[in-house]
Amino acid sequence: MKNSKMYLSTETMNLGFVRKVEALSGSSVRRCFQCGKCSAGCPMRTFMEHPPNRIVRLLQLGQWERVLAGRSIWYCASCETCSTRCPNKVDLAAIMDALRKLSWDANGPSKESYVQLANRLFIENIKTYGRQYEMRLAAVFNIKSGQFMKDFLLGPKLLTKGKLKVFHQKNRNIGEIEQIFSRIEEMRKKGEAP
Amino acid sequence: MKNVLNYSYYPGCSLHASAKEYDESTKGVFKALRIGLNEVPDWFCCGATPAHNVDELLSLSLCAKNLSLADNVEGDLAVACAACFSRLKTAQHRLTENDIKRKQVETAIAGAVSLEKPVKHLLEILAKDYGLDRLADAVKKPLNGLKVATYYGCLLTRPPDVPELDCCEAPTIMENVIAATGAEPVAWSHRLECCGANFTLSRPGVVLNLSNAILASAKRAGADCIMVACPLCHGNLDIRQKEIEEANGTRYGMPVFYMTQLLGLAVGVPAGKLGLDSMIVNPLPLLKEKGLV
Amino acid sequence: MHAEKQKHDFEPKIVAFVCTWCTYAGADLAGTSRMQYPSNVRVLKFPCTGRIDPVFILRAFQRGADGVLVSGCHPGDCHYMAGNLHARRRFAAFRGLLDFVGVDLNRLQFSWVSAAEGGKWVDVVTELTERIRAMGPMEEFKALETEECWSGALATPELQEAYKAI
Amino acid sequence: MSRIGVFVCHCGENISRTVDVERVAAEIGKLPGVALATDYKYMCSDPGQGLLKKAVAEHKLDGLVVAACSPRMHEKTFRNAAKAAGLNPFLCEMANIREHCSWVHEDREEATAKAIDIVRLMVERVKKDKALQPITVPITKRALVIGGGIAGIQAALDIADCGHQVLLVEREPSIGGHMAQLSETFPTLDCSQCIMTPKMVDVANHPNIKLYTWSEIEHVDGYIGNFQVTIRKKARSVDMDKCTGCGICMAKCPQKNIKSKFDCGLGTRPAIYVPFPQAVPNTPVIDRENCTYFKSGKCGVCAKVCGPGAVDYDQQDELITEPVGAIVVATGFELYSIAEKPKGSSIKGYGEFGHGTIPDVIDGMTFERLASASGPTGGKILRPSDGREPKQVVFVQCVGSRAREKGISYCSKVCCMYTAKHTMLYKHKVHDGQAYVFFMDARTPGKSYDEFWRRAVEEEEAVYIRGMVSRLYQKGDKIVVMGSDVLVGVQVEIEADLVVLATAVQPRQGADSLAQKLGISYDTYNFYSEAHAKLKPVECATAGIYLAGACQGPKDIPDTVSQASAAAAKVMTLFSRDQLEREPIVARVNERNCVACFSCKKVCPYGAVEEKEIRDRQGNLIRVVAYVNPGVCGGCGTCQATCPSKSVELDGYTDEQVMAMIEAL
Repeated sequence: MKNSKMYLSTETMNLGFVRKVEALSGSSVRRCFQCGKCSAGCPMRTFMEHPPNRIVRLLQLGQWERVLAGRSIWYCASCETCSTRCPNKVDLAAIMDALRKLSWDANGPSKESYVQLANRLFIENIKTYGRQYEMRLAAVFNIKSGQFMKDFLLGPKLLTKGKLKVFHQKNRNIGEIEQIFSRIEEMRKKGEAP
Repeated sequence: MKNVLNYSYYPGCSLHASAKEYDESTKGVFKALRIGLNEVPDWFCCGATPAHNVDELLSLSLCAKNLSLADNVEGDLAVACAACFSRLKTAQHRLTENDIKRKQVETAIAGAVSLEKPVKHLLEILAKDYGLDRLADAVKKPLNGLKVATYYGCLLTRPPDVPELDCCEAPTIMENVIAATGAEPVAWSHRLECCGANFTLSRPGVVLNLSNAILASAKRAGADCIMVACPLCHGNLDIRQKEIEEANGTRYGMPVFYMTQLLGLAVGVPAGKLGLDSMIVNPLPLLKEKGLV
Repeated sequence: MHAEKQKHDFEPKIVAFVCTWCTYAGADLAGTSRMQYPSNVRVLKFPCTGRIDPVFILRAFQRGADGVLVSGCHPGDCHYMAGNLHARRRFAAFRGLLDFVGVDLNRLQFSWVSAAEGGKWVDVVTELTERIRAMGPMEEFKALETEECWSGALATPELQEAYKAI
Repeated sequence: MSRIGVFVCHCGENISRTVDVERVAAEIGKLPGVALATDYKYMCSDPGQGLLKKAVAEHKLDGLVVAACSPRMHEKTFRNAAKAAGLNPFLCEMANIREHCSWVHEDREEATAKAIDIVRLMVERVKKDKALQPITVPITKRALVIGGGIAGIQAALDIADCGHQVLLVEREPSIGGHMAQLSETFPTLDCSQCIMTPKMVDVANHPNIKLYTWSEIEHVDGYIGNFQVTIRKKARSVDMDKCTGCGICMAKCPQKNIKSKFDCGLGTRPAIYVPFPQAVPNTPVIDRENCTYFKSGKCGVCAKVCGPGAVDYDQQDELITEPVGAIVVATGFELYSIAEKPKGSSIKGYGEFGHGTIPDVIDGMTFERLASASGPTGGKILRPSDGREPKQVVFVQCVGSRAREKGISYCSKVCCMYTAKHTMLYKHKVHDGQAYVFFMDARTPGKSYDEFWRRAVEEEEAVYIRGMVSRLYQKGDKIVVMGSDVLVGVQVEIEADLVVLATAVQPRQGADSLAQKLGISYDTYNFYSEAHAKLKPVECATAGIYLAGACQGPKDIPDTVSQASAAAAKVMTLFSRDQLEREPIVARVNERNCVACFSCKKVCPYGAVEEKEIRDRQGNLIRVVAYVNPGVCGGCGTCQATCPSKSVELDGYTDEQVMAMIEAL
């Protein structure tokens, strides 16, 4: 699909999607004039198939499938270099957040599963324990991603340095976190929140 | 002088685990400088990058919850971790500006959003509230001769309108703080580049690549060590340094200190209370060479 | 992106007293730039905000205005050098009087809009309209209207008579 | 009963698209006193005006309302039409239903209702309108030109050649402005100084031009045809009448290492100096901040070596007041600086480009000085840091321009062309060097302009990279340029020896305070505003003041010269008459009501209020009243709003007229 011809018409340009991105990110997409300064400074550019400026260009043309199908959005490191230097105040980091959310809600049509998995586990950890426990996060990530040997040598080293907590407990007030999660879910069910 | 500075404290998840030496040394330095530090009880994870990556509302709600918990503790909120600092500040900023989001968050946390409490990074507290002159006066063992590459990373100063810590492109606050101890900050090119951050778990290859450039730049500038103010940066530059060296066929042996570890040495916190033994790249040869331990 | 057109129960009447050099020109610029704003405002043009007599504002309220906007050049930019500064002083005193007689000061707004600030004009008008809409109609002065009978003319026989007597 | 005619214009579709003009005419026709209400496609057209004239005669109209565009657009047109129809022009008013209605509202119902209101208000006003007679004032046929760059020089020469006296005021010690600093000019690559200096000499020798260099405008009073300008002639410390321009003072001055502003800090000059050898006048100035004599009281070498004894350390600033009839403002531009800007300024510098701390990152004007044969390097391209010849030069366009995040969203217009020129000049001087240009768009409209740019790419082999630069940093003696090529979609990194930034064109510092002195308007960037973007591009909204050159917006030399000549033509049009008719919007005092409190006199910004004595036939003083001099009154009306006894009336904006409108709300 990457190089297939774009047939542009009001039907093929999903501008509703673009408006959703603009509403979620609070940043205009149309304002971008494709100077490429974002791509010039992006530390993750070499890992992406579409450079950041092209993501915005595809959005301007309403090509949401091309945007979400790629792994570019999942390789954004949220370092905000693009947003900081954009001559047009396009908050590309926020647009990336919005795109990831939309992809996430659509159950991730994107190809980048590792980053998604890590994010999912991170959030699940918050929901369960209230805080982050890196040991658990890493272990579960390795099991779920099937990379049992990943960072195998680092683990013991960190353990001896006291950097990994093997035992952890839930926050005393963990109920409050659970409620935050359930209230957000409820709002979304009622269509009161994005 | 009487102890006038008093802060509530949000350490963040990492400071209770992989960055416990940051926590330990922060407490040590604040005690030595007679600055009060009271940890917010029962704080939650701020959501860090993964939460805002896919769910802004969750991210804002977690931060708002933490801010309201912090309201119960006296004093401006001191934050050590650059990522937590960035999230909490961003939440304050967004929620002040956007009524719709604020209402959603108020529903989510079932309470009012409180945005008044100033959120301050340790650097700001030391450089502005405590003051560079006082800091210099408090130095017992000057770090003379130590060349330090001050590494800001991405989150400490960005985006430009939010952290208000320093100029986002040409900050000087870290240099000013470390120069107060007598150490010599080096001019180097990669102090604001990204280290790969949270890809350390999902895509470590990215980190090996980006962090290598940072280490190389620090080496090129003639630095003895790197100073950071963020556990993620520390994780990538210190814990993965050996891997980076192997992957790139180089050798750095560059100790990566938390800012409070170096400050602690200077203001006379006993070396044993700074968690120096927790560092993966052993700093002792360097410190011995410079006569600092 | 056009906002959905909403129908409201109450459409306030807003009167804007503006100077011809800055704010009137700024409103013209909003027009030539095809910006959109609520249609509630009626613009009265003056050479300068310095010409605007507080009586006009009172009368506008009596004649059914729910909100009044007075807008001129930024301080220092007055076409007549200092007219807007005199206006500023005058209205600072006048606000106190208006407050005293019980007019909610939120109904009266002063602003500086230059000839280059079409966008600001739109913002000021939109915000004021929304605010007044939320406040509801201005009833306080309409009652007085029936008792008031100033014709606006100065050369009335009564006045003539009075001056002769001086 | 009035007989008012109302004409509602469709303005093609501009009004009728959202306003139901027929309904407006029908509703207004029902108002008492309206004798005729009709609509027409284009009221401003010849047939439209004809319709109006015919109606005045046919319906015996005594007042007109034209509901169309803004009065700022066509009030004059319709008032002239009214006059031609035999009606006093001040009985004709415009109701603005285009800019204030049809263009800003979408809902047809709402817009029509509003249009009816707007027209109704105007009808009520016209009922109270009074016939006014124009006021005539004499014209002082002398012009003031502010700024001695190419714009000011051109305007001054044109006006002077026409036989009128011109005062040319320049802030710097010499005229010449930026054009004197340039090396060669696009698209012909002729030497800037070669075409500029003869013009400067013409100014110096012109019998009709009075030159005030090292001078600034202190204060401006009056109005079109009758301005009083106060000029501050700063102390030069050198007597211009005695100095022969021999230059020995400069040669002997012991203070030699002051950075030359003219050479963008690349070269040095003494404390007593002319900015450049071809300066006009060729009389030096003592820079008191850096002069040893002024700092310590010792030295005095220049005075000792000066044969004619022209050096005068005791000279003081002088204030000179001159009457003029017209003013041409030609204050030009300056380049945006990437250095950190003070807090509170809406314009930010470029931290990502080092905030100006990397010595081999320079701006376009500095490159001009490097390339200029009369520059500090004698025309050799050498790096400021170590004097080496750069082999890889990176040019970056749109630095500050088109960057709303930095506070400027406009295009600076000249950078595309001068960057192309720079790549050529560089290639001509460094044959084995390579020029790279990061650009967003190449904007080269103009005669032979696009061909020029293409020549830079195709023949001079400049590598143009379509993309921007994220960051610059020093690495050893190189500057690393982190850019991207959006056409290929990859990042680009170049290790450059020299980086040239095409920084934005901004108005001069202090442009706003000069505008406040002149009473002219300026935009958010401090560029001066013309009266109409298309039809009055050189006039200010303030009558008698005209604009030339980059003070009005970024411009290249040909555009600047054209505008300067246009401004001069406007001045000459004004001077072709002996008297001027001006709008009779002036204040009048009702002497019977005046209680002589003189509150009006206190607030009048023009000093137009005088104290008038009223005497009886025997000459005994009865009382004193206020009197407004109609020649001086500017027509702001502040006196009227201030008068406690309501004894002043501003014609055209009387209480009666205003109240009529408020009553009709």
